[in-house]
Amino acid sequence: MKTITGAAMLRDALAAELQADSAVMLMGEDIGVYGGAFGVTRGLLERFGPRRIIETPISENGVVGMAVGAAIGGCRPIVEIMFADFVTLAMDPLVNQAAKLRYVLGRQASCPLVVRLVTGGGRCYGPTHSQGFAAWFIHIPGIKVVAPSSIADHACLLHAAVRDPNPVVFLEHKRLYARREPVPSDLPDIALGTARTVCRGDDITILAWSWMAVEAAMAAERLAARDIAAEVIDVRSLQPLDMATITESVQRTGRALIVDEAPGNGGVAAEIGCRVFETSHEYLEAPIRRLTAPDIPVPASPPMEQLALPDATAIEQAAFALMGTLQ
Amino acid sequence: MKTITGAAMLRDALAAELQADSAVMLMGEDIGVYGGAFGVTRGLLERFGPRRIIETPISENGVVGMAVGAAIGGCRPIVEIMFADFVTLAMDPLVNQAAKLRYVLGRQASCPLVVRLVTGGGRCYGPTHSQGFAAWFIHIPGIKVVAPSSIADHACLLHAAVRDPNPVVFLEHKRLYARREPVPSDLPDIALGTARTVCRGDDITILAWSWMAVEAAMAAERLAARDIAAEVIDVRSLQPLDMATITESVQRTGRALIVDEAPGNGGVAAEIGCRVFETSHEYLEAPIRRLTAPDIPVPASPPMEQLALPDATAIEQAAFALMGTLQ
Amino acid sequence: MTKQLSASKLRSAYQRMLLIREFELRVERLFLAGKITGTAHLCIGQEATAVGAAMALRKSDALTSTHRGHGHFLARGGNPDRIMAELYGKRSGYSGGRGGSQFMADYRLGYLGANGITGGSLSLATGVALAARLQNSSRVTLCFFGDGASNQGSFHECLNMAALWQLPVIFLCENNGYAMSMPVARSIAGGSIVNRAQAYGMAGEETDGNDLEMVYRAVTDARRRAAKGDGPSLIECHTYRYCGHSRGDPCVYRAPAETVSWRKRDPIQRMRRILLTRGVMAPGEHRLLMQETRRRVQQSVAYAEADAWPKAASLTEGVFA
Amino acid sequence: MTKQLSASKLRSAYQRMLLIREFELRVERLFLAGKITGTAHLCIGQEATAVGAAMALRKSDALTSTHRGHGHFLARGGNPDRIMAELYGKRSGYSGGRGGSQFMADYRLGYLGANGITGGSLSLATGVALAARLQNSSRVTLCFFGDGASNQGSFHECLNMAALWQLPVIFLCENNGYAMSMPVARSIAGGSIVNRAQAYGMAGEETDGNDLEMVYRAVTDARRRAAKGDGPSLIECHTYRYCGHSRGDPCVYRAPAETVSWRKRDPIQRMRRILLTRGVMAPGEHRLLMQETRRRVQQSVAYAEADAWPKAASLTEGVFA
Ligand SMILES: Cc1ncc(C[n+]2csc(CCOP(=O)(O)OP(=O)(O)O)c2C)c(N)n1
Ligand SMILES: Cc1ncc(C[n+]2csc(CCOP(=O)(O)OP(=O)(O)O)c2C)c(N)n1
Ligand SMILES: [Mg+2]
Ligand SMILES: [Mg+2]
Repeated sequence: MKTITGAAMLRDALAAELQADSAVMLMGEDIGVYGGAFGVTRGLLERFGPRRIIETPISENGVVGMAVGAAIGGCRPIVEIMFADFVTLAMDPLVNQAAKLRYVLGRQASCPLVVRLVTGGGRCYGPTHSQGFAAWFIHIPGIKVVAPSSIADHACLLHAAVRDPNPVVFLEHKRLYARREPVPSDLPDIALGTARTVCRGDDITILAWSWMAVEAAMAAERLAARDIAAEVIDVRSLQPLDMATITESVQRTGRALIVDEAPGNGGVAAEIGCRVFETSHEYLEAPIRRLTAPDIPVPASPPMEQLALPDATAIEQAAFALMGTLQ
Repeated sequence: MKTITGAAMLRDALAAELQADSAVMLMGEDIGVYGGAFGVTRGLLERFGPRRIIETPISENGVVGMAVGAAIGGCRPIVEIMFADFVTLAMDPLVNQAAKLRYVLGRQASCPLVVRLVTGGGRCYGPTHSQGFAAWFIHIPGIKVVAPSSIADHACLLHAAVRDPNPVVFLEHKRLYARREPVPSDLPDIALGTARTVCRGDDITILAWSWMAVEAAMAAERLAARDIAAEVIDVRSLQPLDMATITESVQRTGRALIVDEAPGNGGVAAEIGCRVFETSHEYLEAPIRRLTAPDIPVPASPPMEQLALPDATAIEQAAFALMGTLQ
Repeated sequence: MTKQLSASKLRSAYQRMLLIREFELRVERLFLAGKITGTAHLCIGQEATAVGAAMALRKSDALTSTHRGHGHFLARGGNPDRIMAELYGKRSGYSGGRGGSQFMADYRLGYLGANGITGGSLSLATGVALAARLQNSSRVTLCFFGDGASNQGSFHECLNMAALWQLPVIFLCENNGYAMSMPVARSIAGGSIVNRAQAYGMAGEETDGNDLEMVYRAVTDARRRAAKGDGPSLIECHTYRYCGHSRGDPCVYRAPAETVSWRKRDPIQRMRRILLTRGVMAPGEHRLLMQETRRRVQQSVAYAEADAWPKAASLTEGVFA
Repeated sequence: MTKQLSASKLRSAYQRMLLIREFELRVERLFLAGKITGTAHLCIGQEATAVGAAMALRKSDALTSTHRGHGHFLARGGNPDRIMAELYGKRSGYSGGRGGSQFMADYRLGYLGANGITGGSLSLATGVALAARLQNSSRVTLCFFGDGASNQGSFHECLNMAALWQLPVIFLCENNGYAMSMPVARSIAGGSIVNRAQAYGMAGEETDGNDLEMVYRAVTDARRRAAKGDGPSLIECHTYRYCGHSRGDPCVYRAPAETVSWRKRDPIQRMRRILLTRGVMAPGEHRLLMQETRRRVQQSVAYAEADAWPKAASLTEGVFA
């Protein structure tokens, strides 16, 4: 077991993929000598050279489109979008090209593409540097969406995403880059579409992903101290969803709290909430609760940003309320 | 009462707004002498001149960004996006600029902008000319989203949208352009955020919008013939949602069927489903049912497209099933 | 300089052009007859560009097309039966009926597909060229696009990156004077598309898109540069579509006289004259070729008519690989 | 040609430049001290461009800025107290703390705002110019953007439309040699940004961005053209940022010697020499101006420190107008 940060874990995983398959290539802004805005690609240019570590001008639409083309041409491109907010410039190649290729063109076509989006708040970067858009991508058939929370999963899910023959949107949370966790030296192969049970409990199911799963785990500890056994499920694969794991848990606990850092309206939590209800309504002992950011842009001001984003305390409170035990 | 098509109704409404306020201007591709790909703007260039009817090159991102700028500069731009699918190229100015201005910059800023998106299937235009993306926009705080189904509402909602000081995404369904309905000569002022009850009934609530509300109304007639009194609500304003009307109806009928032409995953139906459940779960006599397109791109082939999109028959069947009366 | 096309090549080019013309005319009628639904953009009048460019490419090369793609596909050797079946939405269509006119491809031919998004294939083509670079492949990629598409931001982004990285890609603009109803004079500031090559330090060439040999030569030269590692080229081919932009276009935005004057520069008639002058084709032969072509097109219609609809059960299959 | 700047104008330009420099240096320290969080991009070294351009505009004109916007805002007369408060995330900040460094504006000043999206303000500025046209207003809009931003597709789209419609807009590129770590030589094919003006038939001018008078003249000329209806201009100003791209940039991508050599072309020192040579400023006066400037900056810090946080209850207010 080594202890490693999210950024370093991703770097190792990228290096391993570059090493394993000469078709793998990286594209993005400042991913060369600068090492990426968050240091994820540091050292990769030196190691793999400028043909495979392709530093691009600031041309998100063209770059993602080229990555789709490179995937059609037989490569396995991995694109870094410095802040997920900028993927707004590259929706066309993802939605109208990458996502459709297989369904329309059939077996001749595949699009093994990973788009890494730096998501989330908590760094006071303000309204145009803190978004995620996971909800947009799950709505587009043909795109997979993953969002790791554990440091080990930064590698496991990246491996799975790179080897997947489909376009995968890979959501990395800024707050996880610097987080350190012990990680076993040989990581399991995991399939996209499986959730991870963070801790077990029979009283309530807390569904979360990305940084919110970290907050949920903290909340579960505090809840345990108050005699509430929360089961935390790190959903981690938002498309496809592991409904089997989610359903089993919710039907056992009878209570579901879904936590999402994004604004609630039209968010991923709504989809999960509906599905849980559809599969398990007879088992529910309390209404499903969504805990999300309010429907506002993420403010830059430190106390306001903190107020806007769900955290362990808010999760703990929401879980408490769901248990019928008002504080 | 005159009988008029959706396209002509929109044209009249646009003309009225251009007439009423010299700050109103139109931007879009082929909206001049061609009259727009669907004929909506026919005759407006001749009437209002090229300064206000601005035909643009094929530059969706720049055009929508310029419209945001023009709104900042004191105009009330209305942009036509020939097919909603192309708004993928213009997400940045909508999401990172227009949607944020008011919240961040406060009262000094407002962005009275209408973006008209031609949405939906049913015309065999294939995977990149049949989408809608309503779900994306409701997820972005600061954007309003409307989707008329009645011909009268094509005018009423357009008037409300143009006069609204916020960015409004206005979803027009291709199938409604040629539809004719009688329309009263003086149209009511309606506020964005109000639903429209299409027909009353106490057995089941069918929630739909845009073309699906037309299909739902047909289904309701057939259901009536089978002694089921369906209440059809044309949601029409997807953001803000008129939860008062929806809740009153669902709590009265105890059953809710939500119909959306878009793929179900992460769709608007999920948000409405969750909200209905959150507000009314104790009143529900059956689970909420979402009836949507499957999670696939819209195929071009006529029989396949028809199979993919919900219609009156599918709605009727789903409502029947929800009533516990299996066919 | 590129050498002259051989007699047999000229002949087969002519046949391809005839095939495209007849195919498109037939599609037009099938639309009017309600046999084909949805949309289709015909390339009647632009056959020389498609065929001239396609002939200059090697088998291992790739090309991307536009919404106006039937001609490009046929020029590259696409099977008329399967193209027609796709327009019908039938099972044996290139996309099994899922894509329609604007979304079909044959990767084995290196034909990477039409594109419903104006300008959408600019970045795809550039990316394919990037992949070729990474793979040390000698593949050159040609990207067809229209004058209208040149106004998309990705035109700038891709030309810039292609030039920076000296990618083996050929940007071939079919300037047919209009983007739907928008004339070039009102949509292209400065009036010229090829001029934009300069801004990127890229080779630029302007040519008569209705002259097959000139197109062939321009693309052959560009191909040679690309293959040698001398980077991308922008070629502007001046041409014209006689037909409307798509079904139901009343063409109110252009004077009938304009179309008439372009008819005088018809690429097919021009080729016929060349073939006759050079003795590549005997005077009576044209009629035979024409009959053969019409038979081929008729066969594709029969094929499409007889073909089955896609299986209902397949509707949700194959979204993911 | 534009006439020389008056003594008083030169003097106030110098003061503005000093204010920007001292403000930015202070922000840098406040970041290191943890007083300011989030991000900020400083314009140390680029003061002449901001001030020279702003001085050439009229009160009724508008300007849009970039992620590196403090200098532009101060040059246009933004209140240092409220800018600093915004960086602190405090209630009296220009955006009430909601926007931070990259998202603040003062519409009454015609300062339409910084922009967190590289290139994001290109289309906004062009749209403001379009509005001015519609309103028969004489307002000219100036759009600051960086060399990196010129690679965004919207650069192409907006220059094209601005040129087509002869809009009253000035595209002013602050070419500081880098976009974050990306040098111009590796990001701009053809090497020149101003060259791209030609492609659109647009007036283009290149100038020393560290020479206030040259910037002033170039923008004044462009402003005159725009106001007269002679259309947009592209101005490329060569300049340099001494500081890193943003907080925590180790500047590994450039040689220290490069920074040193640019220090010799420091815009502020250059102005000081001019003021002294022309007798606009007495030899000892600089010290006084500097003290005054530092006091002003210190006051802004005190203001921001003393300011309250935004009200918690206001969190969800004002999403819609
Ligand atoms: C992004 C996008 N915008 C608009 C359209 C609608 N559209 C289809 S073809 C076309 C005109 C294209 O003009 P050009 O590139 O010159 O090609 P041509 O039709 O002349 O062959 C337009 C506006 C589209 N398909 N995609
Ligand atoms: C769309 C987008 N892509 C990337 C970024 C991240 N980013 C911020 S500033 C910057 C460099 C901009 O370079 P340039 O335009 O030259 O301006 P400079 O920083 O040199 O002033 C980058 C890549 C961004 N903010 N927006
Ligand atoms: Mg054209
Ligand atoms: Mg720069």
